[in-house]
Amino acid sequence: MDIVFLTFILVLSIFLGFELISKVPATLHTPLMSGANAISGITLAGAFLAAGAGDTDLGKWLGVGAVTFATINVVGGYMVTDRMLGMFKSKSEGGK
Amino acid sequence: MDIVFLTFILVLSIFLGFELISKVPATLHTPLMSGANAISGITLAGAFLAAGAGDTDLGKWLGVGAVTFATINVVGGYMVTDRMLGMFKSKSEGGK
Amino acid sequence: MNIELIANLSYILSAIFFIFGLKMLGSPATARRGNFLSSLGMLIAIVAGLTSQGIVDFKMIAGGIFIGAIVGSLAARLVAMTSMPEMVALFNGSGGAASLLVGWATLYGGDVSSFTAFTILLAILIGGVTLTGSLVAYGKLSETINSAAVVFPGQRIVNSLVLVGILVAGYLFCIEPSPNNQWLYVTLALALLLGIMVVIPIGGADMPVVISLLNSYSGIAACAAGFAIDNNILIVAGSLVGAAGIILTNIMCKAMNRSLANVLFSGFGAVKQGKAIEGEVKPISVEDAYYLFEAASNVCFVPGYGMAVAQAQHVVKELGEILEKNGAEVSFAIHPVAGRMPGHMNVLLAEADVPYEQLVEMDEINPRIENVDIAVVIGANDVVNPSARNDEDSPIYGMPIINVDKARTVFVLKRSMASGFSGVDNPLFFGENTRMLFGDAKESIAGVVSEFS
Amino acid sequence: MNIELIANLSYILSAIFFIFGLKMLGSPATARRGNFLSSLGMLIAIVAGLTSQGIVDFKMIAGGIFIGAIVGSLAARLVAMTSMPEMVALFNGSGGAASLLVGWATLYGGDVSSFTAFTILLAILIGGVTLTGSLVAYGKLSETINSAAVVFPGQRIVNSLVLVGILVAGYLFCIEPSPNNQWLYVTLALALLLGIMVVIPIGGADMPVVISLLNSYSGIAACAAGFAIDNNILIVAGSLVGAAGIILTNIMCKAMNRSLANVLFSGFGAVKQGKAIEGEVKPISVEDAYYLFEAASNVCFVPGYGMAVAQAQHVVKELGEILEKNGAEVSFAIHPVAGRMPGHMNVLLAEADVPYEQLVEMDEINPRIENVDIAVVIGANDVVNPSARNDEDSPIYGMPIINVDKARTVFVLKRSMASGFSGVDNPLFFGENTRMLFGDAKESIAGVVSEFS
Ligand SMILES: NC(=O)c1ccc[n+]([C@@H]2O[C@H](COP(=O)([O-])OP(=O)(O)OC[C@H]3O[C@@H](n4cnc5c(N)ncnc54)[C@H](OP(=O)(O)O)[C@@H]3O)[C@@H](O)[C@H]2O)c1
Ligand SMILES: NC(=O)c1ccc[n+]([C@@H]2O[C@H](COP(=O)([O-])OP(=O)(O)OC[C@H]3O[C@@H](n4cnc5c(N)ncnc54)[C@H](OP(=O)(O)O)[C@@H]3O)[C@@H](O)[C@H]2O)c1
Repeated sequence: MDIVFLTFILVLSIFLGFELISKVPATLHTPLMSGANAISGITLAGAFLAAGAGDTDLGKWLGVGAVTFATINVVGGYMVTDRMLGMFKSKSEGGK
Repeated sequence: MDIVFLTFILVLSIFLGFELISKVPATLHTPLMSGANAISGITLAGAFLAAGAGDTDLGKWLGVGAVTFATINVVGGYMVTDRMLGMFKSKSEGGK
Repeated sequence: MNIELIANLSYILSAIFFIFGLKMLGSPATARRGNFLSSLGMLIAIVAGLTSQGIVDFKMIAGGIFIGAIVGSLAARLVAMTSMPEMVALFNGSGGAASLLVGWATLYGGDVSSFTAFTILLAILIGGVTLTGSLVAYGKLSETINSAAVVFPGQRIVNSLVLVGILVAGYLFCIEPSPNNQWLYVTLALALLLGIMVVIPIGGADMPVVISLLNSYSGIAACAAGFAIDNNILIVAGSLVGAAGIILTNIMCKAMNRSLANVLFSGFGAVKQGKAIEGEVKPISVEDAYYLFEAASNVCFVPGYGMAVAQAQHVVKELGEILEKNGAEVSFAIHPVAGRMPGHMNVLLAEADVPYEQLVEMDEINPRIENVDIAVVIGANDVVNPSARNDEDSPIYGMPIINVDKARTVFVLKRSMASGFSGVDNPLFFGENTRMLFGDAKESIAGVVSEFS
Repeated sequence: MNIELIANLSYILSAIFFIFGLKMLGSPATARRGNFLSSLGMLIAIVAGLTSQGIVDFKMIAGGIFIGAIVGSLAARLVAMTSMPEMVALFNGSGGAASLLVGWATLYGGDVSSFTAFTILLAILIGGVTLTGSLVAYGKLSETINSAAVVFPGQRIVNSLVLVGILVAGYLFCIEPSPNNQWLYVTLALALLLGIMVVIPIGGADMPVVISLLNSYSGIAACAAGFAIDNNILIVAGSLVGAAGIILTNIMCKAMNRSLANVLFSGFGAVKQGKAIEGEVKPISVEDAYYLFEAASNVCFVPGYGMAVAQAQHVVKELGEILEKNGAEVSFAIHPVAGRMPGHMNVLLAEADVPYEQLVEMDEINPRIENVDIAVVIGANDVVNPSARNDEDSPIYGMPIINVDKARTVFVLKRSMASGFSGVDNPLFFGENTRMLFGDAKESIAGVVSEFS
């Protein structure tokens, strides 16, 4: 049964994704790119299991490596996106 | 666990619903109304269980009643929507 | 179990169909195919549902489907476009009946947990309210019962009592859920009563709000049922419907600049006298109207509920074509809540083969209304009432309207000086540039048309 | 189990945050908060993930997170806005590395079903390709390696061999999945190789396409992982990312009027000579340019990759303000694929505090380009190349461009007559109304500015 639920979730979120993303204006495509990239760091959630559950040392180290890289992706991605978006100013705020 | 999955599906489809519906133009609001109404006849899928599984006679009859009404809703709803939409013509087809 | 899996996978398929269906409703060009897709999705879901285990006897189900299909299709065939709102109300009602019965019947499916009992209760409650509520709505829309808002002293109290009663009975039922628990019937009866009580104080023209609200509730009920028998498709479809209902309700309320609460509880449209306005009314004969039409180079039709009553859409289309041949620019301005249903006028004009490119929305027409030589108000009233713009203490103040009073000339086609649904008098009729063309809209227009030929 | 439930519920929460985050990216005004929300969602998901059972030692994880956070934040802080594309490439690469390692490590988490093995393989493959592919992309964008497309005879054959190798090795691995199965390492090595092989034949300016494609793949990989360890949030987030990547890729390809296949396989931009065009080039001095600016009442800046190279955005902004003070109407026309990333120019101008109301898109400006007195092309080339409109057999024929050649006067700021990324010569430079202002864009503009003061 799980597989059914998961597929359902997959289908729904694919549709949702397309609806949402297609609304993002061209101005914001670079932030969108880096933002989406940051989200893809969600593998982190998976990495923990690997890092923690690994019985052998090698397994552990691989997991830790995964955690490290994923964190770079997440932290870096979000911060850089935030930096970019911080620069978008409308006329009103433009002054300062 | 099931409850989790179901909630997930609920959340996703609520968002999806809002994204989709808010794109429907005013011109089509009546068909949208009757169309959505027809979809709500989905309870039919549930009705079967009731009608079939009912151990007692009363249960059965209630189920059958449910099936009947739900079918009215579904069939009627879709057909009337189709009839309305069939009338929307663009300039090009307008002639015929 | 395996058939179970297949059923579930086909639920996914039907969900996809529903989604695409709604997506395609986004444009008139694809809408029809969209509706077809969505009905396919429904078919798939139904077949999948039939395969679900534990169904003992298909004969009765087949019977039910058969009868339902006949009734539904006949109704859908025979209904006149002008009485579409009533029809939708009826279908909505039968949907309510269905969910009520489903809930009830599920009780006989063996003993149930109290969470399930709760969802069952929800199904029964919403179902019941939807059923009677929709019936009352039907009555008011078809004017088989007094379409005015019925308000009587102590109404609030009665309703609150009913509500309390439902809560108590519902609770007593949930603690020991079984078909033999008498509280079930109390709840049921009260739900049916509530449906009536909440709708009678609402004016006829506000019924669309009621209907779409009830519709979104039935969506919610479906979700609840989905949780009860953990069934995905019920949840997906239910929430799609719920969303649709809520969005439509909002749109209507916005377009009337009234809060949902105001629509539901204020008894709006009950008091039918508005304060009188001085100024003289200038009637015009069909013939004189003809001369002006003859000369006009930019004509804008503003249809309202009256066009539906008069069934004037076809002659209007005809006149439109004649005027175009005559070199005039012709458009149809549609107010979001003109008529008795959102998009009501669009459907009627579509029936009369008016291409949808010719229909313009309120926000489009208002900026360029000054360039309109003749604004022809066909049985519209509230949606063109200037006091919504000017008169602070008018009950419809703040409702966005089509500013026909700013057009060079305004023809108002109606049978009398009677006020519209809101019961507010309309200064437009006394305007400098307004000419009243009294009589049934259809006849008046037909008259003008015959003048042309 | 109970903690498990909580974790799952918080996954739902984080999904909601991601969704709202993306929704708010819909407008520059709310975008920043949106990004913040989505990062909150990520935080929740991570914390929830940490609580998931079976994690034996948190120290190492903490260490990993710590290092990662430091590196990530430093990188994000220090990168110059102009080298954003490279940065994104690097982050994407580390994402790839992560999913590769996750897949690999999961093998040590006890024995796995072959469906799981398949998803693991997927994670490793996509991860590997993303890793090396992104690194090459980084190299090309930062021009640490030859940014031109590298094509050599038999490339196709080699690539196909690698692919076949991967399939075989992958299959052999799947049938008996275990960390000791040597085929794992073969697959891994080949995946890394493939990443390099597929990206080197692609020209530097096409890297954004590659990156967003790889990004959408990593989304898909996340979904796969989600199925493997049945985890909802991986699936939801994964498919959101996948959608984003695919949509961006499409947009870019459309804006270049090239098919994805063409971008990936054609070795476009490898042949750097286009056919010469006769006509004379009219250089202009900064001083003369100044006089014309002085007189202009409608100026439109058209930035391109060159502005990024020259880091000229700030002086450009300055000039813009001066001209506005001088009574001219100033706008910035942004081509969808100007620069090296979709929206690249928008970011740079935003950095220079240009309010986004002043930025107009290609489709907006083209209709009214005739009214522009001076179109200032700042280091743009392909995106303003008229042969995309006129010259059937130009490699970029059909690519929608900004029609600066139709403006009254065109200033082209670049350092030489060199062609742009596409390697196609640009007739614009020889146009009647074109003046070439040679030199580094920043210096040229600065020159004009100083003339004003
Ligand atoms: N559309 C929706 O979704 C929706 C939802 C909620 C509320 N409402 C409400 O419904 C109302 C709609 O406004 P509306 O202007 O369309 O209609 P209206 O305000 O109800 O006025 C209709 C007018 O048509 C005239 N009429 C009736 N039969 C006629 C006939 N045979 N020939 C010519 N004229 C005829 C009536 O005047 P005579 O009797 O003098 O002929 C009446 O003044 C608004 O108050 C709106 O708030 C609509
Ligand atoms: N943005 C995207 O997402 C994306 C995606 C895929 C492909 N592309 C491709 O990238 C290209 C973008 O076109 P583009 O017009 O923006 O850039 P371009 O065509 O690459 O031309 C850039 C121009 O800037 C000039 N330049 C470089 N450094 C300069 C400096 N310091 N000062 C002044 N000028 C300088 C160069 O001429 P000199 O060397 O003579 O100075 C060059 O002609 C298109 O071919 C597009 O298809 C973009």
